[in-house]
Amino acid sequence: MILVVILIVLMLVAAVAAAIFKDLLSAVIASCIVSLIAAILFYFLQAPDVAMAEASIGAALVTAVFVIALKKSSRYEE
Amino acid sequence: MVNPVLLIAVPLGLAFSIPLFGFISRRIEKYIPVAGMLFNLVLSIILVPKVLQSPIVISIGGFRPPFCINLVAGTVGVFLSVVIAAMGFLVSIYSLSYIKEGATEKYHMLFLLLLTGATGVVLTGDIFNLFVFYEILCISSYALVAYPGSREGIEAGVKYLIQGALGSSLVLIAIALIYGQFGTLNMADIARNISSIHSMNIFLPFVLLIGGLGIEAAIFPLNAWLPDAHSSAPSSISAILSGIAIKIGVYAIARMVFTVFGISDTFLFLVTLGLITLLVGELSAFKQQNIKRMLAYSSIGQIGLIVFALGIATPGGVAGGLFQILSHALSKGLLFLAVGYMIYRTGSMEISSLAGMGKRMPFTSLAFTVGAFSLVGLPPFIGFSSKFMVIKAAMAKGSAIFVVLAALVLFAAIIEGAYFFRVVQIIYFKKSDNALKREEAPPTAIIPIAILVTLIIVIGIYPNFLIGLLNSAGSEFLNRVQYIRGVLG
Amino acid sequence: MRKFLAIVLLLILAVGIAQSIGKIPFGTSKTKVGRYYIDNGVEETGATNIVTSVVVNYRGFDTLGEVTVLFVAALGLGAVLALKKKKQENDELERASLVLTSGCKFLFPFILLFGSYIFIHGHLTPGGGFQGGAVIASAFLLIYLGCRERKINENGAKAIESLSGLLFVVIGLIGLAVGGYFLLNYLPKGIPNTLFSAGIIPIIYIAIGFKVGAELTGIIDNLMEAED
Amino acid sequence: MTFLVDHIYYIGCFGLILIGMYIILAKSNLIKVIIGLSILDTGVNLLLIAIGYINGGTAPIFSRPGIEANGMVDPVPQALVLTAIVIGVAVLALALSLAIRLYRHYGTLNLRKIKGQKW
Repeated sequence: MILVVILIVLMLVAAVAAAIFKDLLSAVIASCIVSLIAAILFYFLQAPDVAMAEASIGAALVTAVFVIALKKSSRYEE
Repeated sequence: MVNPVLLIAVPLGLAFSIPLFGFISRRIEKYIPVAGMLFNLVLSIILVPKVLQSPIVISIGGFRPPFCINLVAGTVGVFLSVVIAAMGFLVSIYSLSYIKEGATEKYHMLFLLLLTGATGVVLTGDIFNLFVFYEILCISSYALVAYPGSREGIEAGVKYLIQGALGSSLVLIAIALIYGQFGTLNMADIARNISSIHSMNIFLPFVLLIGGLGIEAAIFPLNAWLPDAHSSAPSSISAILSGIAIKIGVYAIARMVFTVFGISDTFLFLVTLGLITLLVGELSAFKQQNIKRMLAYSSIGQIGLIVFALGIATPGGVAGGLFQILSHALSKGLLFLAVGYMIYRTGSMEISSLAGMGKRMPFTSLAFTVGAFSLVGLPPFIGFSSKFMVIKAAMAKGSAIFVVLAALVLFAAIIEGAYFFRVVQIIYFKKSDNALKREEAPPTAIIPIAILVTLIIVIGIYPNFLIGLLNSAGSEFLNRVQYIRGVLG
Repeated sequence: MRKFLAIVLLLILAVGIAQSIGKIPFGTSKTKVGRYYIDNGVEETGATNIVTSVVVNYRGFDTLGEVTVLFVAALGLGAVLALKKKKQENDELERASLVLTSGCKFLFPFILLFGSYIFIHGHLTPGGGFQGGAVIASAFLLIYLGCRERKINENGAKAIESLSGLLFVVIGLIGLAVGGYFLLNYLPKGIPNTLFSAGIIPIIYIAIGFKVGAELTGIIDNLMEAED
Repeated sequence: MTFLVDHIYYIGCFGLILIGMYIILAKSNLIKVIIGLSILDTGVNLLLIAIGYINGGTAPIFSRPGIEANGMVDPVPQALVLTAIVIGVAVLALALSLAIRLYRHYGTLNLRKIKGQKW
């Protein structure tokens, strides 16, 4: 239970960080952390299928797509 | 046995197979949407007499309804799918020669999938399935708005996408809350159990659903994306977006209000909202100098009128709303299709640049005039019959407030008349500096435009053969008990 | 001003949500449809993973729609980015180091194998077409990052996408022809917990796996090739 | 305090939903807004799964014979979330492609600086 509380707090911190960072690459990494922690929570909530989907799609592929898009545009928020 | 699921499955299969046809010959690709929509049109017209007797309920996968997704092909659903297929068929013919630039095979696939998504929304009986088809509709419209790749197109696409995605997230939250309280996603099952739940607990999901779906329907405070999106899309897509897509949002809201939630307190709210949307849309349209933006704002106004008619919530009012959906789809579709080639010839969207069009493109100008008069509500066109039906239903309500509201609707029609007559006057009577050479639109554009003109006039003169269908649809839409019994037995 | 308005709006929403979520207790059973699936799912569909039987069979129509959504997005992305593809300028690209290149080449078949394992066993163990397809797409992503001169065959990807989508629809239509219901599970259910069981579920999940894999790869390909 | 611990999952997903919406409404950079959409999606997915959870439940998979069916968590939200995740990815990919094109046209992703973008 303590682990879950810590994970959720971490997840919210990462989400706030994604909102604050001016460097968009850092913000993308923060949102990737949100997805990863969400995947772990899905596993705790007895949803292994969803955990796999979130880890492979939500965390890995989405982050890759974001990074490619950042490379094609600008990295810093103005 | 004609099965309504074919209305969704066959166009989907055709859309998936367009690249395969492309390997054989690149020239067949663009005829696939025409074939798909023709199939849908024929099939849904065949279904009309059957559903007039009793609604067809189809379960998918062979399980009993609450445990599987079911389609409910009632009069309303089949009527709307006829409208979708007819408009889709005509516009896909128009697209054959209109769309030349960019990745055309992708355009044709997206076009077919957009209409399939719309058909799915009107036929489904499951709330999450509705969400999925709704997403197909929305995502393909985002892509098609951005399809020309111009600055305005991309900008409008971004705006539309962000607001639409926010709206679908709201819908998904509402679905989660509904599932948490009812343990089921079937609309009939939810409707059966909704009275057992305290109304405070369904208030938030209700608001979220109306808000989320209202973004796509462009109801008043949520319509910021529409003028940009509808004016910067290719004209064929504007015709579909104005003619079909926004009405699907209105249908979804009406389905939620009438069938799933059945809250009669919200009807007056809907009427007010519709009227505000109507006035805001028409007044904004009055100020526009850009012809496509003017048409887009006028769509907002017409959506308001449809919401107003549905909010009257008598069989007559709902029938009038459905008639207005048909009438607006035909008229606004015609206007966008006609304007498409006018803009193509002049290269400008300013209303003033249309001067002299009456001599340069006589047939297209005539068609534009017919569409404009029908939209304003002049006899003998279809717009007159539908507006007349809505106002009659509002009067039949009997209370003084509805008389005032009906007067406001007439006032909006006068504004509408003012700005449309201005355009018609410029087309025919303003002198143009350019050489007046006749440059009529190509036959693939003339044919759908001519069919639309014929439909507008014929239905306008003989509305009676539709009235029976519309009245049956109107009373079916309001009858929750029959819907629940039809699905769950 | 804008931020202030946003916060006020969100506070109202938060209060509303807190009100209504209080009525949905956490951790208690409130399902009725789900209960039915757990009790009868194995018997009716032959899949031991109930989530799979819900995704592919009970709510298979949703899944058809969902595959279409991804298809639409891939198409739209292709159409938006279509105008000019980057020319062949592979020579200018900095070559990745030998270790990275050979490492990627070495890992690539194993990741593909893992991905296909996931979607072939979707009806028995956690995982399925979406997860397996995503894993396959990540294998191609690896190839893009590691061996930049390699390009996927676009026509091949398109053909796989179309054929697998078509297979899904056709399986459904056969069900309609055979038993009168779209997506009816008309193949023998077999013995639960064996690979060849659950009727049409594994076939559909394999089709979804190929389709999702091809589509996600196409999305990455289109984004990488787009002009800067 | 026990209330908070009992509802910790709900708190987590509403936190995500609200943060995501705040980013969408208040931030001006398009990529930031898309990140907000992704966080919002994650929050909604977590909400659905949390609603389907049963205390002490097991995953709805009969991986070996003789598993107790009574304690299984609800499979329906899991199926819905699988769908929702894929839809989320589809929207994100399309949004990012539009962002790339927007940047090429305007040289900026700041929505307030782009003429016509009145939000």
